[in-house]
Amino acid sequence: LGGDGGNGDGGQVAIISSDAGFGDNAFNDNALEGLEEAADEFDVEITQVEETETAEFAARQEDLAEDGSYDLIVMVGYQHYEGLVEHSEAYPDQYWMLINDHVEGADNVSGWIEMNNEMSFLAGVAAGTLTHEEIDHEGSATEPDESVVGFAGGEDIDLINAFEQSYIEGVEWVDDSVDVLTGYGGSFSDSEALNDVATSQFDDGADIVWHAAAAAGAGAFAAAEDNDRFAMGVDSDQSVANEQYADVILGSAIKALNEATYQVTEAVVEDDWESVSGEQNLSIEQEGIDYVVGQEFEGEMPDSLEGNLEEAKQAVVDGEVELTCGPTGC
Amino acid sequence: MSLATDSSQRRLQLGGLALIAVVAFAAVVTIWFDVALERILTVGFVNRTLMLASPIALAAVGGLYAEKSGVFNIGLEGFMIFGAITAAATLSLVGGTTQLHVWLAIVVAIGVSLALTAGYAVLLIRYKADQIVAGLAVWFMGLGFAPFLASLLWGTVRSPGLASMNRYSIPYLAEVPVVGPILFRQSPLVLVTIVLVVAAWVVLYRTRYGYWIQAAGENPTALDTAGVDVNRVRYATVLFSGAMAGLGGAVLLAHAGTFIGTGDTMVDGRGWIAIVAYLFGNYNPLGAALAALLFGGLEGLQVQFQTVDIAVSGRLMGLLPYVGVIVVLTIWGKTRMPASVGEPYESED
Amino acid sequence: MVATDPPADDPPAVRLEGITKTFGDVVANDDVDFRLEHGTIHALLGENGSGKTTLMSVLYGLYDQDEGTIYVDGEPRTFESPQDAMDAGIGMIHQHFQLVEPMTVLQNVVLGHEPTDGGLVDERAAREEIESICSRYGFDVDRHLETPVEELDLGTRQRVEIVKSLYRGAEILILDEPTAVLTPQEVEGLLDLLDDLRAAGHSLIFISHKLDEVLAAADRITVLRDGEAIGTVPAAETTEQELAEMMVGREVSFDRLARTATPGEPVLEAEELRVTGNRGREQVRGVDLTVREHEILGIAGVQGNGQTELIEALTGHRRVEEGTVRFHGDEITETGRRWRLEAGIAYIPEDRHTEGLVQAYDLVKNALLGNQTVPPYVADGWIDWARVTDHAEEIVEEFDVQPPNPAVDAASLSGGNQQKFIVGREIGHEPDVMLASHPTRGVDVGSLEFIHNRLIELRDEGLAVVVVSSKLDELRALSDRIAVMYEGEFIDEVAPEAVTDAELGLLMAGQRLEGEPSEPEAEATVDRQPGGDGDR
Amino acid sequence: MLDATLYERIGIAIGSTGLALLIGLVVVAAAGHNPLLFAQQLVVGSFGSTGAFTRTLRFTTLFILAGVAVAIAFRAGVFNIGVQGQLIVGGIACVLSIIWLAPFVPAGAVGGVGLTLVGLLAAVVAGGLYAALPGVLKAYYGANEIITTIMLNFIAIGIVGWAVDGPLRPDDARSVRTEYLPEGVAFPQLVFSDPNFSIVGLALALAVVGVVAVGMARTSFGYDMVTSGYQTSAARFAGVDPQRTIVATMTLSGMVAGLVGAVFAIMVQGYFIDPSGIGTYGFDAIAVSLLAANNPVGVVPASLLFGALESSGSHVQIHSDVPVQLIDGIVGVVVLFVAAPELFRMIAKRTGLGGDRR
Ligand SMILES: Nc1ncnc2c1ncn2[C@@H]1O[C@H](COP(=O)(O)OP(=O)(O)OP(=O)(O)O)[C@@H](O)[C@H]1O
Ligand SMILES: Nc1ncnc2c1ncn2[C@@H]1O[C@H](COP(=O)(O)OP(=O)(O)OP(=O)(O)O)[C@@H](O)[C@H]1O
Ligand SMILES: [Mg+2]
Ligand SMILES: [Mg+2]
Repeated sequence: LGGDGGNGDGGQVAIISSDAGFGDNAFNDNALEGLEEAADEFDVEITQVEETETAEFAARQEDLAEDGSYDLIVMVGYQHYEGLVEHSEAYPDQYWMLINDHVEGADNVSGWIEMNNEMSFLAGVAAGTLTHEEIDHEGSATEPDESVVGFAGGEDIDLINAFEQSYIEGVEWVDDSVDVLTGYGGSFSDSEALNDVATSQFDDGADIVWHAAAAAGAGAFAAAEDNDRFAMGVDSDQSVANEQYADVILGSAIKALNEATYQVTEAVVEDDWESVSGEQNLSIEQEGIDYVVGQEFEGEMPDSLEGNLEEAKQAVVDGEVELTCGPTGC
Repeated sequence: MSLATDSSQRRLQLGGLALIAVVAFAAVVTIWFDVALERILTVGFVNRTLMLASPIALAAVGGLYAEKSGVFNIGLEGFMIFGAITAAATLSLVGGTTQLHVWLAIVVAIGVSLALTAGYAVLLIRYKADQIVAGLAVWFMGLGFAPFLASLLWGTVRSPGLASMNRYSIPYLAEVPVVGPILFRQSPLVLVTIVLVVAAWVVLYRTRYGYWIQAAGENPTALDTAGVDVNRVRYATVLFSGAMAGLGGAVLLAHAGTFIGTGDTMVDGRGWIAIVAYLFGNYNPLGAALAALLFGGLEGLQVQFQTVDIAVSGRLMGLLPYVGVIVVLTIWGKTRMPASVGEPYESED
Repeated sequence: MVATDPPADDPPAVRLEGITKTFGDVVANDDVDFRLEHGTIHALLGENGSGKTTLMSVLYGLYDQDEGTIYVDGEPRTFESPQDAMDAGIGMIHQHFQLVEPMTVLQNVVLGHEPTDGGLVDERAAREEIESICSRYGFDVDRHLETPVEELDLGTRQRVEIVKSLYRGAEILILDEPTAVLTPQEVEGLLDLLDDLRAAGHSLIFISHKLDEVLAAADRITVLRDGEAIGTVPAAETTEQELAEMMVGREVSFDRLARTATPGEPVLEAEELRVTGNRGREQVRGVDLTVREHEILGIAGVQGNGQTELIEALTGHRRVEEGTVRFHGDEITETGRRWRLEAGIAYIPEDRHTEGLVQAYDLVKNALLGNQTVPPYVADGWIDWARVTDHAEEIVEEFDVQPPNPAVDAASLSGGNQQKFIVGREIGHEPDVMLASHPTRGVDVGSLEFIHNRLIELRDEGLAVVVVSSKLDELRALSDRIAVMYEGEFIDEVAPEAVTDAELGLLMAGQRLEGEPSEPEAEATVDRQPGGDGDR
Repeated sequence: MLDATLYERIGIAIGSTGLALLIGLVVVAAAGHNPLLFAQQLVVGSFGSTGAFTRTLRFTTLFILAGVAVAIAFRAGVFNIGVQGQLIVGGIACVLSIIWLAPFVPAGAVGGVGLTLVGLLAAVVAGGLYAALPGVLKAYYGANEIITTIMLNFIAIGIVGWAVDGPLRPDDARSVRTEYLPEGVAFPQLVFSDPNFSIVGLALALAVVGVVAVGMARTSFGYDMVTSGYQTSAARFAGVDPQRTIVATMTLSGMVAGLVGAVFAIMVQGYFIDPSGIGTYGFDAIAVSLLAANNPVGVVPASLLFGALESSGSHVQIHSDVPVQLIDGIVGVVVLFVAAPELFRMIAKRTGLGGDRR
């Protein structure tokens, strides 16, 4: 699908999705959002290439590079790494942006490592804090006396296992007596399955469930609504994208992917590649990772949340907290 | 009157036994891992099992009607996908948010499924299309056209959040322990499923139409010489199967509230499980529903295990239902298919 | 032609006038006139393919006639479907029963005409109705109302069919070869039943190949030949010989070819053979059998008494549970079909449509069937199609297969030609033993004589031949010895000249001939029905 | 679907493809896009440049092999819907055997060729075994192979996916994958220079077509198999053991399916990934085989068509606003029409095309 954003006078940018595809309300959409902002701003034309077969990633990179008309090719997801190692060398004049990894020694690649572990850690801190608090909103409520939270993952893979572990570490950083229930729906697309996982956790006493399941995450929100509890979003402020569930989305752990894609596009347009070349980090330290309060909960959050989050971020930056898992696996 | 033949009776009992076996399995595991049984067999677990089983049971009942009458509708999975996307598209297009809109979407999904099945039925019955190949084609089409339509509507293969079906709650009754939340605080669609399953049983074994359906699948000539139009019976059952599968997909959507079209789509193999469910249920609607419950229970159980931290790899645990299907088919493989399944019927003149 | 205009005051129950029905080039009925008087039994006779079933199917609304008119009670009628015929009071019991096996007797009887009460089938009303019909004619069917049809023996199934027609209000009943699958005792019961029905005012049309039955039961007999009605005669004024000649259109000789050699060494032997049928029931219960060179052994028996299983055990298609099979003195019990095929055990299968031929293959490809490992057609796994084609041409020529073109699909051949091709191919194996199951079933006289002669030639060339047939005349014409099979056992062996058809019939029904010591076999009582179609 | 003459089959194949494409174009127009432009992009995207052409050939190669795998089974009357699972099992077996053996084999061209052959062999064996399982279950336990093979697809994806993400994933792997195949394990680039396609792969596929076609038509084993497919009872009469034939057929079909996995791993990927990210060649192959009336030779043109459709997908995405999923939908319609030859006979009769037919 071409033609979003500007008319292309400012250049052309292509983006290849991760295997979850666009429309995940998370990872891919988040990256796309920054591009679209940049497109408006700089008159750039965007070409979206959705590729859900990881086996075809390398071929798509080549198709686009071969085409030659793109000033920048953005790739969502570390599964693009293998192909890019080859193609960054084969097409030295092509600018590439890789989200989730970087390619050693390739100047034409802007590799963005998002600290998913830090993001998950913050989600854990928020959940660990709020399960003790009394929150009551449009029929949903926490049970401050019981301290149980949940984690609902999509596929049970290494990447998401790292989310889980870091989340648990965040919860325990607040209070290691909090119980963390975990489960996987087995799919990034089957929201019913994730709904079950979350519901089961709510049944078992969880106040808040945080999901890391891309599109299927909607199931966790629906479960929160049905069970009069709460959920938290991932990657971007999901209370905006999932407006109908805004009343149960306490907040979201976010990574500023949109800012990253914006920034790289800007650099390309302004001929300032050096500023984004090589390894880049989306981390707490660089303010690329954060936690935002859900739309409907602004001003309703207890002060402890803000306090704990600030403290936790500082601890991460200072190296006081050492997470077991890296950004894409343990 | 035999409510079904002996073997079917036995099958029902087996289904019941299997359910009991699941519960027993849960009990053993909980003792092994030292988890309180009530943390696993919760009211919520029962509820979720019912919710998981509903779309499967609906499609299974539809599929068994078609097969009983001699037409193997292997396209259930595809029709479920069409049902889900239609319901989602309807909700999105009317921009509805109320429960009434959800019901409307379900009705539209049934209607569209009926229309699609009508074409399919003509191909199968009038043009004697190969039933297996055509059924697979429906699946392929579902996997292609549903995400395509989603892309046209929403720019991506995933719908935005849509209205979903809420549970009804009957005051006071819902407070009754155990039974209350299961019966009186429940998705109305679960109730619809139960009603349809029972109705399907009654129609199949207690009404003349049921007799005709059975005869059409076993000995169409006998039915023809009894003065009943075999192909009309078959058209009816195939249409019914499409409508039920479409309804199953719509129910899935109505519970989920979002259409997701990546990979195998949100239907994710439920239509296939539905076929196995009615085979396991020996073409008896009650048996099929029990089997659906069994699959729902297995899946629910696996989730419960995760929640209480009895975890093997989730990805491997997720394969249990598939392995279960193979085991079931191997043990009860020689399900007695209606004798004339797959054979187009042409009356002599 | 006997048909004359009906007297205006007493129209016949049915009158067919100038019925013509063609299938493509085949003229199945050619300007046939026919009348059935009220309260009579009228038999239709004719060779295979003479158009009997077609004529009745026209009457029953299954086929549209090309030309001609049907009158019922003097009124001209057009039947679009069997429903119309039923509405006019006509019922038909087909050659192949039209019953839904897993459904109960009650459900089968009411199918299509279910009494309902509040949308549900009113079983009570149905049961009462059926019981009243049964008591009126003395049927025993109401004892089985809740039994699935598949659990009934063939005789009972047939009575279910009749009750079904009566339940639908049939005044006129058509029975297409109702006695073909019955034991002689069952036949007798049926004929009594037909008498009762006639007495109750029903009019019946009764198709059979068995002249004695026809003479015993019918008031009038119409003979069809090549689709034409040859004539109608009162049963009281004719003889078997006359009927046979009307059917065939020439004199019929029952002469046997003279044999040229006496039996030699045993070729195929079985000892204490026990074999299980498809549904797990023991169908062959300790059979001893020996066939020698220069000998034809006939096996008689009512369908379902284990003949099929016995032959399949000998050919290697079915596992032997107990006992031994020997070929030229060597034990071959454990060998499979392929081994025996190559060793020289040829087999003409019972069912030419599903077993003997691949319907979608042309005759060349069909000529390879069974020869897949046999040189020179196949060497080291490679097929020599040129040789196979030659072989096919030889068979077609030598056995006068019509059309004489090996490139046509098997499906397009008539039954008799299919059978000739199969016989030719199996003989082409140059076997030592020929096992032939119903080798002339549904075959017209010309082909029948041809096949009989070939089998006798084979015997004279030195082969050991086993023929299974339900046609007694065929067995008597071919066999040197006839073994009678009943309930999985050979209950007797007789010389074809030494018994009458009636005696053979008794044997087939499990009764021993007088003067013979009867084996103390408690379970083999007479009134027990034979085990249905054998693969229960 | 089996009872049609050769010319009729070809007519039906062309008719259903044409009609399906037409329907696709109507859908494109109905969705407010230019159908002619779309059609042009389909062509340009598959044959418009060397890159597009080799991409088309890459898909064609995989479809030919997978299509033959399906055709073998379907011809013998066994519905192997499990080619996808079998190719995954074959692929992983290929990669693992090569990686495990690599340390014991001298580096260089000879070692590479040897390892490649070992990998192909391992894939054939593994694919065959994985297909034999549903064959046995069908033959001896009566388990419907359509269902069991579909279930085994899910199981293969699940288990191999788990293994590739876990025990088989090397420590330094940044994404979910196995180790790389060693240098030298590849098909040589003789004609095109495309890292994902080699003419050797295509030649291998065509060789398999030749072997299978000849085997079916000229050997007694092929005759037994095909005869079982047409009429089991007749095959049984002729001394064929139907149960053993089912198992043999499934095994053979799975062996070819395994080869798809090996070619994919060696020619295209160079390692193995989470199988949920591998194209659905096994399913598309069903359509390919059906379009070819399950004739191994016919699989070649059918694969070219499907390869072209698949290949044009990326071009369509880049250069058109039409959602690319439409192509999958069109494939479904092709299959639907292929299933109903009667429909085309009727059309032929109505329109007076096609002359007189039986
Ligand atoms: N449906 C059909 N299509 C084509 N030809 C048919 C059909 N039915 C019957 N025939 C042909 O019509 C002729 C008469 O067949 P019919 O079945 O009436 O004979 P029949 O006298 O009942 O023989 P049988 O004694 O074998 O039952 C035969 O030549 C047969 O081949
Ligand atoms: N439904 C049909 N359509 C076309 N041709 C038919 C049909 N039924 C029978 N025929 C043709 O009629 C001829 C004889 O058919 P019929 O069924 O009477 O065979 P038959 O000689 O009685 O053998 P059998 O007893 O084995 O059925 C054959 O040429 C057959 O191809
Ligand atoms: Mg007849
Ligand atoms: Mg006949």
